[in-house]
Amino acid sequence: MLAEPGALALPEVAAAADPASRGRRLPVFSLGIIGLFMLVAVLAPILSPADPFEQSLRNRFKPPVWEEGGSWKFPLGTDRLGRDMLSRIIWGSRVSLAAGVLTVLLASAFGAAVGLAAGYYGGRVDAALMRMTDATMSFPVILLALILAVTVGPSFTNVVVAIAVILWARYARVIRGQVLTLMQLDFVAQARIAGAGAWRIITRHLLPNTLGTLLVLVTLQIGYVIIVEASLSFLGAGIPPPTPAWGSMIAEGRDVVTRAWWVSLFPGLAILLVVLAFNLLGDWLRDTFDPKLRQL
Amino acid sequence: MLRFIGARLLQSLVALAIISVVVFVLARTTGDPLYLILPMSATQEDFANARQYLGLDRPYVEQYLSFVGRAVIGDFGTSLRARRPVSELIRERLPNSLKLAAFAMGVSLAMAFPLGVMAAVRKGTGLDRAAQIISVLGQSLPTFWVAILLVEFVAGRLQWLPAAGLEGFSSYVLPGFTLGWFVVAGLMRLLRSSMLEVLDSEYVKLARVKGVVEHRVIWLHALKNALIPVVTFAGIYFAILVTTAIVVETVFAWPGLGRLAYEGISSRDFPVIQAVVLTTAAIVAVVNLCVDCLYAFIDPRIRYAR
Amino acid sequence: MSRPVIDVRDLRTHLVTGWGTVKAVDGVSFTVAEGETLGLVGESGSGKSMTCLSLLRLVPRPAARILGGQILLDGEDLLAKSEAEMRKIRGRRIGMILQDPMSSLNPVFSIGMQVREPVALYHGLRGGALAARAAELLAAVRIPSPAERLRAFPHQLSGGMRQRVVGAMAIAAPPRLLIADEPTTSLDLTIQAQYLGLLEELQDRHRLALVFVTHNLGIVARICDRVAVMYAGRIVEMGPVRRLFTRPTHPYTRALLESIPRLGSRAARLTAIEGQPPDLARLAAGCAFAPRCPSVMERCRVEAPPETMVEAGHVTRCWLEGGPEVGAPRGGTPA
Amino acid sequence: MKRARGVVSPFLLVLVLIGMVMVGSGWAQAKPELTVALSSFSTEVLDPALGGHIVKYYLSLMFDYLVGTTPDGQPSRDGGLANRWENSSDYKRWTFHLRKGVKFHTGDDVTSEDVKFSLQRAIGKRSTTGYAGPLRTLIQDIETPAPDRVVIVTKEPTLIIPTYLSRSLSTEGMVLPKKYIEANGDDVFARKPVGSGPYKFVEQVTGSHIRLAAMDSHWRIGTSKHKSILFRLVPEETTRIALLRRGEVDVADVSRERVRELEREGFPVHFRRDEAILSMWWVLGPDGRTPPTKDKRVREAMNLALDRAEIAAAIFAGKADPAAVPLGLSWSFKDVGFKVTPEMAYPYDPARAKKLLADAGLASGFNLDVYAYQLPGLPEGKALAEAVAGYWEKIGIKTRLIPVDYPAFRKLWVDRQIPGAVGYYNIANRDWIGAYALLEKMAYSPSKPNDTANDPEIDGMIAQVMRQTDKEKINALMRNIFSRLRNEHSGVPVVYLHSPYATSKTLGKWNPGTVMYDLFIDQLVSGK
Repeated sequence: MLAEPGALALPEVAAAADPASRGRRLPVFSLGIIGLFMLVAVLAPILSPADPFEQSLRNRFKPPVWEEGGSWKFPLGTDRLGRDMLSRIIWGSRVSLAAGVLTVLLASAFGAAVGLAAGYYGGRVDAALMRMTDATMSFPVILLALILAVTVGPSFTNVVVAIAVILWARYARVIRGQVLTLMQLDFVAQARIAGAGAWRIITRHLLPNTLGTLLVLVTLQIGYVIIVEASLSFLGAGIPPPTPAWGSMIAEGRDVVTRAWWVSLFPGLAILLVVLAFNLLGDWLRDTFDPKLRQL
Repeated sequence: MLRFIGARLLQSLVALAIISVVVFVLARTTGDPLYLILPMSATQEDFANARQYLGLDRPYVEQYLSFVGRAVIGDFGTSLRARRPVSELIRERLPNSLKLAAFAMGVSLAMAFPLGVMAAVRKGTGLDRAAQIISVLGQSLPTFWVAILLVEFVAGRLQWLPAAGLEGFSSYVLPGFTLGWFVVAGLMRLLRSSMLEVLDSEYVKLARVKGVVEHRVIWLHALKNALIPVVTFAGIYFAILVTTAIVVETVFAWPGLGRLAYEGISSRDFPVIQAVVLTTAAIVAVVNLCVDCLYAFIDPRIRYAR
Repeated sequence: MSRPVIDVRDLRTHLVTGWGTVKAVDGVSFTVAEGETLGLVGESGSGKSMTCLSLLRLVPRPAARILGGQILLDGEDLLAKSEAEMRKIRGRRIGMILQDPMSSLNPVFSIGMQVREPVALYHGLRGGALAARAAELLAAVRIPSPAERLRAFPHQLSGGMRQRVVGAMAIAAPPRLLIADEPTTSLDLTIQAQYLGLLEELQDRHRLALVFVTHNLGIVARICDRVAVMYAGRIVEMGPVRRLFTRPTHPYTRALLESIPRLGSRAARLTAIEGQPPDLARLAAGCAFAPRCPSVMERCRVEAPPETMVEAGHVTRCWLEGGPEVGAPRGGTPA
Repeated sequence: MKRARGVVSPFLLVLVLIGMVMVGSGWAQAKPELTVALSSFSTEVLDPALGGHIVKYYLSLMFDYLVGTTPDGQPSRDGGLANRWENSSDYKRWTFHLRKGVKFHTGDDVTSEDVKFSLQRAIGKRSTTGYAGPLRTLIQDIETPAPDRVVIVTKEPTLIIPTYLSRSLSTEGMVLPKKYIEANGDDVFARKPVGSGPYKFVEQVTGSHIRLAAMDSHWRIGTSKHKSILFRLVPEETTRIALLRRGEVDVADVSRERVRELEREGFPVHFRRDEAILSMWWVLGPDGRTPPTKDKRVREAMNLALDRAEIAAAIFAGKADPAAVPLGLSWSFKDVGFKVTPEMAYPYDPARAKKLLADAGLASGFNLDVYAYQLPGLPEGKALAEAVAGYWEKIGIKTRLIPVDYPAFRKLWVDRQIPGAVGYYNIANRDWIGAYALLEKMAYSPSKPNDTANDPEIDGMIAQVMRQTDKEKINALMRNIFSRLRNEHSGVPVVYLHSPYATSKTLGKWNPGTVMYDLFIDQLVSGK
């Protein structure tokens, strides 16, 4: 459930490119799925056959259309409150993708900033920032989300903040590692000689070089965030009802896993596909961008 | 080497100090525990008595200092809900968490190593494809879903294994597997890629040139080098296992630290929340330290570089 | 001459890659007698290393496969052997020294462990005797205070020292044939000279047949008895060093020799060979050197030249027969 | 020439080992221990004085009450230590005659001194039991004229003393060992409790289980059928059901959702019928009701908008019956002779609801916050909130669902920070004195924080009941209070909940009873 944490700065193992995975062809499969889900998220109002919030208790737990008792009105069946599963999955894509992307952007922005600062200034700044990073990394994300859910009440922003607060530490460590290696290279010294200030060096020289790594990390983590959101919903601290979000939909269906299997199966498949797609894309990006990053 | 351990210990203590402040504040934001302990009919006077009795009326700074002062010597105060010393609760629950995490780690290592190495050795074959599928599946399924499916079918319907409880070895299997499942995915992928690189190296070629038998080349010459990145991540994964077992503990009714934290939060039990977070942070710090030592042990370049 | 230690006949090893099938070794034949040193020369990608690996049947799985020909070691054809039998030959009867000393030794194991491993494997020694034998081997390659060095780790030794350790392991059996794949390329000159001296000493002591792969003609002139020039997976010219350096017949050999700067002759600019090394995946018909050959003829582009005997022990693969009439090459030993 | 055949590594052996274990081990469950799996232990305390009322189901096995109760809530002479009790003519002196020969687990005799000590401790400052407050104000003195006789003197005439000290309400009536507690102190008692009940404490691992061992014989149940009882905490329902199927558990609380599935598999399911009323209410502002729910028509409209039959069938799988009276604890209706007439039942009439809203000038609806949370015994909490909000949306009320957990809602409710918002609770059903005590908290303005009615007329009636000793007059007052609550639509009663408990197929007959928070496990294990 908690997948790929970022790498630490590791001694260089000779990076003989692995020809098979460097294949030139784009990861058609993953880009296709991600594109499809982006499309579904954007066109949700048009694609969704019914209003995801509209309840009709009479139609609760209707099976999917191909099962006996199913109907085309609810192609993928209905949930406990008789809401159409297909519409909720379509609208859910908007929520889950937004949660994934937002969290990861927030985390990578803050993490990269800390990483760049720590790597560039080094010394006490680096030590202080790194201790903060260590502290955050050992703080359990689930507990933080629970505490936030209990104090301020579960909400979309809470979930994003809670996960981002823990995730940034991983970015900080990876980016710092990269910056340390970049610092040894001559072009940073060159820039200093040319009189560039810290801000210019960081933004013009260091940041562009870490963008590749950031992009890899970002894609790998989006899937992971969606998974963590699902676990939070299970504990009652995820994105709150009635908002359709895949994670909470699975959690809602957990008690009727035998009777109404479709309530948690379809959102689960949706999560599986998206996370699979992002992980494969992340792998491909990593292999093309920077094989040494293989450790991610 | 000792200087290196000393520095790391100091760093961990600083991190723990930061966490103690953060968790002290966060715990108090969860609300007022008395609403749960005092019955509906409690008057303001009852609230005042209880607050004074439990020491919650003292200023925050004083509460923090007494919390940290006693925490250092292992006394985390008394649980507001269970009215028992928190250290006693931790002593009851921590071994269960560690045992489960260790078992899960064992299971995942036992699965990740052979699969990871063979996927690298037999790159591009069916085994490699299967290993990659397992690896991505591992990271795409929410843990609680895997847990519930296992309980419902393996324990409930097939009745192969106990669904919950802590009796013998067999009650470790399902929770351990659920918890370890995503670690298998992560470690296998990592081991495969690092093995691929090591197998391309000159010293592996030289070993073969020397006529060393193939499985010794793979499981000794190559593997020990491929271990380096894996050991680092094993540390991180173990820390994750301990700190996020809540979901597995909930489904498998496993009385671990995660469950204690969950109960602590829902009943606004500050001392318990503080104690659990500090304990898990300490475990993470210790595990990372062991990993670094193991790391130095495996890679002599590190051992003499410090 | 008694039977050669190694007799390679029409060896063909092809490589299946993403960009088509590469004829890395396309019909190579040569022999090396006991105590004799054959130089294998050619630009990178000419098939030198792949030829050596083929001798040990250690071509990279699953891309490369040895398609045909024979490799006779003391009369036994290695291509017919099973993998288990082949493993008994590697190291015991054919030793090899790789190019980059920095990565030839396993960084996480001590020198002792890595040296003791082949000795235990070949001679079945244990404990004290094993340690003693390992120390003797290091001494044989003139490594000071060998006992202490055994406890050290690779990253604590200099490049030269490490290459000596690899050399010690290579002669642990000692083997019948020793293959040295550009062992001195990454060493600086003084260490290089010492290492070559050491190799010659080992060769004499153990009557080794030696295949020395290099692109440095200077080294060839110094230690090789015969030399084979490889281009695009084939031997285009082979013969005694003295003869090839004075009367090269193949245009490629002559071009290689002319591209070496001579002391004392500042006149001519160095003639570089035009064009690019051939793409082994898409070799045109005819002679592979044709596109870059200064004296190319119509026939060269159409038909691949056979191997012709210029003189006893000196063969070439070129339609110009007895060598072009163009001005004789300037003799003299390279720097 | 293929490469070396497959490489068998040591690790594969471990995998085989795990496989083997998967096949073994479904060993039969030894019967001497009765195992009860529950979804939550709530306060999980062992000391009755510390919020023990919620965990009576295991405390009642370790301790005896001064006054016993039958499973359906009536006082009983052979369920408690007092086998006879009578009151003085002015209803201010209550004399209890204690049973002879009853011993604590430590062997000490149970005497009137213990009863006095226990009662004083239950109403002391440290106690957080359910009804310590009213008893503290009522009890003037406790006399112990003889080792087997206790007299409780009250400041005012009252009828409630026997019931307040009985098993039907909270834990004030539990008799604790004076010598043991005074010798070892409260903390030791809280960890290793001693009582005089049929089972003695063995061990507790918080968050996991509590194990009790049977005494050789006990006056309440004779020699027990089971040597020990194990209460196991199993939060996830799927796991509880799996344990039941594997025979590892004899009793398990299950959700209404899965009752049909279990009954089909032949597991006997026992119900505690009408165990609780699911009642919703509008949170009051600092000085009473706030518009728009200040207008009686709006309150009625919101009641008419709900299809209670559909909710009972859909949300509670048919294991619930529509309710008509807000805070209407039905077990007390018989005692006070209150009959729920058909007209009282709210019909499902969204059209009339819309008309009422229009009459109240709210044709375009209004904004309403509905708080959503789970509760022990109400896993369907959030689903209910969503369903009810859905119904109100249909009559034009713009609802906003605010998910919190119960403690957070209770703080907002009691501090009156969210006037007009809707909350709910599955209020445990109880007899008339218990109902009176509940109304005295949730429908009585002077009791300030928990009030939900703010109705002066009801306040007057409740005050009278307190001082009334004529049962008939009390009944009339109670009937009027219920009618008033219904006519004023001072809350939204939804359904009466039936809580199912599934048991293993081999378990004997068992009536989980209808007493608040108690499962009467002693009936199940009784040797009589």
